[in-house]
Amino acid sequence: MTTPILKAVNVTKRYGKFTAVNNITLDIMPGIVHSVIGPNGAGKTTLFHTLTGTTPITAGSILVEGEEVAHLPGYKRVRKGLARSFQVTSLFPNLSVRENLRLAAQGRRPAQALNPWRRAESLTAACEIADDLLGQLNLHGVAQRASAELSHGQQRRLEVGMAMAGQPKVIFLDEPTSGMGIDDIAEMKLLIHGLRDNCTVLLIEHNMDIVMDISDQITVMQQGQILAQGKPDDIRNDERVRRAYLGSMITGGRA
Amino acid sequence: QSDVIQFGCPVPMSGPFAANGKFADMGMKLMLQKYGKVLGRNLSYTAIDTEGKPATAVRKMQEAIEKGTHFFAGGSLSSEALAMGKEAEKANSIFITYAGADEITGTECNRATFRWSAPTFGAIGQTVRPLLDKLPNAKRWYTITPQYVFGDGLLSAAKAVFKEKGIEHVGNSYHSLAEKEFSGYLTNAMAAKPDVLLLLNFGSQSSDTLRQAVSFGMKNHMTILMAWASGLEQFETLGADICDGVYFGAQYWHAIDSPFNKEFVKFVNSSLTIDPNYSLASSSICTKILLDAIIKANSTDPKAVIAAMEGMKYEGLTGTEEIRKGDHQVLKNYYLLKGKAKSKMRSKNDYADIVSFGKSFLPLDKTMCKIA
Amino acid sequence: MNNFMHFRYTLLVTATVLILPLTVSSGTLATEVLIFALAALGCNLLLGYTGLMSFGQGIFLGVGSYATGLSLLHLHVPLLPSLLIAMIIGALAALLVGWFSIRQRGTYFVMLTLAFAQMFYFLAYTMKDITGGDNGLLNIPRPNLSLFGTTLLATATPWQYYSFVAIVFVLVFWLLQRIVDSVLGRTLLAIRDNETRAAAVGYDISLFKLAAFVISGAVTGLAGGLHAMMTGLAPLSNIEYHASESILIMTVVGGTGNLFASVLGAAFYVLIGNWLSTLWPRWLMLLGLLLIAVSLYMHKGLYGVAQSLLQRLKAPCGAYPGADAADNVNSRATKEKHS
Amino acid sequence: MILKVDEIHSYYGKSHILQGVSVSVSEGEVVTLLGRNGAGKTTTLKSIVGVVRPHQGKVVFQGDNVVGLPAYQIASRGVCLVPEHRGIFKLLTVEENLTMAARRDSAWGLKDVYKIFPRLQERRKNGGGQLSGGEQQMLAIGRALMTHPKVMMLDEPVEGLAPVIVDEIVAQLKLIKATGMSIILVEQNLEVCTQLADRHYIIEQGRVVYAASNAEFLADDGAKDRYLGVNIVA
Amino acid sequence: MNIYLLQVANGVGIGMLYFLLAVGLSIVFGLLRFVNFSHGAFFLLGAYFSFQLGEMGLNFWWSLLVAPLAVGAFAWLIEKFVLRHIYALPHHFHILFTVGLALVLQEAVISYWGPLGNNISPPDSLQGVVMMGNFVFPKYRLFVIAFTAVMALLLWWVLEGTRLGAIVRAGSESTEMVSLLGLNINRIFSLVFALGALTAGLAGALAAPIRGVEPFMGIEALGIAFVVVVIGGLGSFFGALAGGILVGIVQSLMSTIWSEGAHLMIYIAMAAVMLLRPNGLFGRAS
Ligand SMILES: Nc1ncnc2c1ncn2[C@@H]1O[C@H](COP(=O)(O)OP(=O)(O)OP(=O)(O)O)[C@@H](O)[C@H]1O
Ligand SMILES: Nc1ncnc2c1ncn2[C@@H]1O[C@H](COP(=O)(O)OP(=O)(O)OP(=O)(O)O)[C@@H](O)[C@H]1O
Ligand SMILES: [Mg+2]
Ligand SMILES: [Mg+2]
Repeated sequence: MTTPILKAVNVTKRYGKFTAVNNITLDIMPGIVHSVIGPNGAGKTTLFHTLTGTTPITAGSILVEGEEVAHLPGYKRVRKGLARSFQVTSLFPNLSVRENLRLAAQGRRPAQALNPWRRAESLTAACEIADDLLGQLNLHGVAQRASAELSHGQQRRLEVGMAMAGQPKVIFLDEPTSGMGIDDIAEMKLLIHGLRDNCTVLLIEHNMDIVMDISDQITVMQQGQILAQGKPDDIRNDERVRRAYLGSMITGGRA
Repeated sequence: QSDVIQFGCPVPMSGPFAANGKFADMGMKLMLQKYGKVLGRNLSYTAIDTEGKPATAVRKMQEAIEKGTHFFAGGSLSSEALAMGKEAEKANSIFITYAGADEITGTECNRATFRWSAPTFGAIGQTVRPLLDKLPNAKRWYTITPQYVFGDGLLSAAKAVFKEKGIEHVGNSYHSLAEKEFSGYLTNAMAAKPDVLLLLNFGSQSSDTLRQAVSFGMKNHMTILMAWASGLEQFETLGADICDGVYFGAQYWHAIDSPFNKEFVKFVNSSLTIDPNYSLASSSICTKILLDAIIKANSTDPKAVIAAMEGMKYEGLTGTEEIRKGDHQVLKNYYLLKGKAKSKMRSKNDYADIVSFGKSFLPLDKTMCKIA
Repeated sequence: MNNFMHFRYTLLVTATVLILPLTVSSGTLATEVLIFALAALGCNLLLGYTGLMSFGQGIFLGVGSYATGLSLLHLHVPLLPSLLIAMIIGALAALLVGWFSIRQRGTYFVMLTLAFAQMFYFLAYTMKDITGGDNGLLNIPRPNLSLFGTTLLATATPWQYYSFVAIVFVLVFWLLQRIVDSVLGRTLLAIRDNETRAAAVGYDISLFKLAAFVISGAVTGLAGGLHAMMTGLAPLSNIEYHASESILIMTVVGGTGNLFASVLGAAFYVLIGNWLSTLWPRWLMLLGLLLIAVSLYMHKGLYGVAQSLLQRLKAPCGAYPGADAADNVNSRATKEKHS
Repeated sequence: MILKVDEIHSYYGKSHILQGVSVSVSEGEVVTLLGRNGAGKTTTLKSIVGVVRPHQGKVVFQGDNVVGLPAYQIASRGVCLVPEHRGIFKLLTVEENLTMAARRDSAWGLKDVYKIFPRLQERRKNGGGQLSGGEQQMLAIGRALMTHPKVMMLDEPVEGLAPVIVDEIVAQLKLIKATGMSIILVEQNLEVCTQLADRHYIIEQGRVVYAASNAEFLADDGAKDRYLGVNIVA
Repeated sequence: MNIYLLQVANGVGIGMLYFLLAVGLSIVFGLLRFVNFSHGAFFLLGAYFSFQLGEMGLNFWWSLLVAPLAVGAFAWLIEKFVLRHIYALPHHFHILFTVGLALVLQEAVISYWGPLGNNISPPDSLQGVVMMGNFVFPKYRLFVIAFTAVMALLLWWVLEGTRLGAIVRAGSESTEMVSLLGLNINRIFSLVFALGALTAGLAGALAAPIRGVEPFMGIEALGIAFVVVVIGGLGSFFGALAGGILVGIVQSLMSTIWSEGAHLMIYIAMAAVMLLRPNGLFGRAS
């Protein structure tokens, strides 16, 4: 058995008195798609926030390839190989799509970005990644448009692209398909599935079609805690999960 | 050489000291009108808005000098006056001012700079001393002082007098030049139970202090002396009720009984239908000094005019005034006024009576002025 | 062609610096324009490129003046070192102020810089042994630019001094333009747009903001130093709230997000102010009306106006090509971003 | 016909987004707008309520052309939009969120809303910001009801919600529909749409390219495939 | 009474006026999300209007009513016809506009009333002082404390207890959403802007008998108001109250403890609050 690439041990996050994430312990194995599902407000996004360093953790420890990162600020965890997308689209609205991706790619080597002399175009590595992603995300046509001018669906795709641009070891995707069209969802599903060739995927999704199809492992959260964990089939048949979360599953059609 | 002699009136026309600039401008204009032509040449002037900022003052003065102006009278704030004095010396021009700072004719004095107003030493000497003579039982004094060089000048002069006369200085409150709320300092002063409250601030700050002191009923328990009042402007701002019974030190008062002042007041009354206030009068007299000196030197070469000014004696607003050669300080009277009740005022601007006046100046060797 | 695109603003600035003496009759006034343009450049780097509205630029102008003043008065250093000291002190002050303020965003940031401006003012006011208090530092000399005893450039007359300042100005402008076109500049733009995302893709936003602050402080400190030499004094009014306010107004009036805009803004503000003040003692009212007019009708500042005029002129022969990333920002930046 | 959108053209800056959209809604009818991302569904809703102002065309509501009126006037006539991001006021309590929207003449009072959404009553003193996504959606719908709309427009009401919550909201929307409310629904989730709607429009690149009744649409796999890219045929 | 207690009491007196001065700035910020640099000018106008009304023979009480209303009405017009057009612009345009407006108003005051200050007497019934042991306090200042306390209660009720208040708070989060609910947000904007100006005008009219009137009182008032709202938290009613009183007390106490640093201390207190509680004492996260 391989060792987990990411280990969360007793991770807790409190907002004031309210505990959003309560003592969660989680092992993420490399090279798989690991989904996190659960009702609204279960603390999924908050768990992502603490793992990626977007908000500081209250207690617990986080190990990336055995190295403690719990108290590193978010930008330093990027260098350890973590990257994320946001549930609520968060782009550089006034910059072009290509520039958005280039900046995201450059984030792995931020020291270069402090150079007050070199021009951005001369940093070919980042530019190549950006161009590559434009193709993969089918955003070539709008590469020079400011990202604020894209439609919601295009913005969602770019949002995922921003995480991919960091060429992470572990990529965190927070509801990447929310607001996407049905055809785009299918594409996104393929894209996410493909990602695991290069990295580990942590996925929050409410679309069970995707979750059940491409996940290797599923964690179900409820009220800040882990309710169940297992392979898609186990989860689908777990009575507690059905009651707490899946219901009659109008979303995503047949599960 | 052009056929006009150009004068500059660098004063704050905008910003918190705008009142000053407005009247100073009128004062210079009036005096130039009065003289008409000098040495057969026309007189013209430019009002220069210093905005109360030394840097702006200097910059605009440089600009005026580039355009051929060499005679400047103005600078009502210490900081701008000091700065402009330096610039005048550098650029071979003359600057005469009526600002407060002692350094102008003290440590920072120079060949090109003159000052009409009496320094802090004189202001204290001609207010605190006569008041002590009048009130021999006033043994406890409290001071309120703006914390900068000018305020410190007044304060140390006052302390010297206290020491000499065996007065108990029961406390001092320093405040910044931005202060507007004085009730805290006044509470402090009241707690010290002084016989005399000596205000060493000036302008709107001294008005605010006095107004608030009166509202705290302090006039009933002690004598209030404002050592450096700005004269008529201040009385108009405060109104007779507040000033009634309060002592004021002043450089100028329109009711001064001197030949030239009488003539001057009449002239101002007829041409502007107002009584001259301090800003107007001092700007006028400074302009007059420059004009007289130009006539005396029979030249507009600044060096010659400076030479003519040094030691010049003339009939001025406060009687016979003299420009001391060693520090370019005008030796003139300083006045102690006492505000009177509205019912006793004989005319609109008859706010106060002159209680006493006189000249006191540091001897030359104590001014620390070294004019090269 | 590519080279021209990179240098076009620097060329424009060089032209401006050469034309200014023809339109302004006073060397001092022309020098003041350039000095405040420098300060506005520093402010623009923060406002237009990093999204930080600093109400404390007067601090750096002030400490720059004091630094140059003190080094010339007491250390008797030559011209360039004294300016270098102003830059260093300006940068250090910016480091300090920035260190505390950049944790805040939006209006709180504005307020905090304002508080610092007031604090530095009162500090300068209180420490009169060093700063001269309300009187300021007087008698600051203006050395010639010389090397090993030979004078390269005299600075005695206003126009001589203007030439010196003009050279420095073009040089600094070119450097700053280079900076905003660089990777660093682009990253700052990204931070201005969305801090959370910038942090999430790996940038230490505090570090970048601090870098912008320090550059801005150095440039503004340099302006302060030049100003002290111009007037021969380092007054308290340079560090006052009003100095900060004026610098900010110049920047906004010129237009944010393009460096040349700041040159326009400063020239406009200084020259118009100077001219209006000779017309009417209540000239500040006209200035106020002008500010209102700019905020109502010139949303891209003077630069935007100039640009659209230019475009109208040369519309037939092809539009202006390389629009800067920052040019189109003003119209869309939302107010949420600032609050 | 309570609302008739007639050939409207709308722009964001210079980009021509709606290129002649026509849609109509009858009294008590539920109509959906379908289409891929960026087709212009949200823009259509915004154009109806006046947040985006159509340059051409008419929006006739109860016989009056409302194009050009400010948004608040159109809204106060009875067209209420529940936007994509719900627009809950985080600083207000649940109850304040509801009461601030109340109209004096509204048929929907606080009680009626609490009856449909009992969860909101449990949370009435909570701040709007403390609600979970599903509760926020309920609150947004409830608040819209308080304004007593004649046409309610819902923009992706179940986006990002857990399946159980989707069930709940769909059930409640059915209740609301039963009261005779006209609804325009924008939704990516076909299942939800077909359960609720009477008619469907499909928008593509700013034009209506397909319109059909619910039954027709359910049967027409070709249309779904063509316009929505649901690979049902394959 | 102990001198420090005296100063604290005096500080509360100053602080209540500061509260009234600052609360409008805070409310306007809360809804409109920009810092109104012309707030000080409204304070100035309030003072001068009440001075003018007094000159015209109106008694103090009427001036106290009419002057703030006139300022409010003026601000309402400004908002309705001019300010409204720049809400959508970035932050710095709001500052530019309000700085411009403040300049225009201040210079207009100088043009009309002259650059020199003037005095206003408190009404006869409030002349004189009250003695409490060795604590002397002007009757008029006592009245100001009581009056502002009543005003504070009234304002608090309007903002927290009424539907209008709820709408105002809602508008401070999202104006578009408020109009989507059929409420005319523009009217609310005008109203709140006018209310903010009205409170500033009231503060001016109340302060005039203490401070006199003087064309530059606006700038100074603005500086104080900034400090108060930053300490208390932008947009917070209680913040303005706490901030006002705190600043008043600091200022008063410092005049006994270290008088030359009184002003510096206010700003140091402000910086300290911002570092320890970045959003002010009562502010919410931005
Ligand atoms: N900044 C915050 N302050 C206080 N409470 C918060 C904050 N952020 C989130 N919460 C609360 O934490 C809980 C978990 O939120 P989180 O966003 O993690 O849920 P989620 O599982 O991602 O839900 P969804 O599926 O709706 O996105 C919620 O009840 C939310 O209200
Ligand atoms: N604020 C804006 N500025 C410029 N263009 C915009 C803006 N908002 C939307 N657009 C453009 O308008 C088009 C239609 O957008 P709209 O939001 O109406 O799509 P939609 O059908 O609701 O899509 P989605 O399902 O992604 O929400 C898109 O191409 C988008 O790029
Ligand atoms: Mg979430
Ligand atoms: Mg949409």
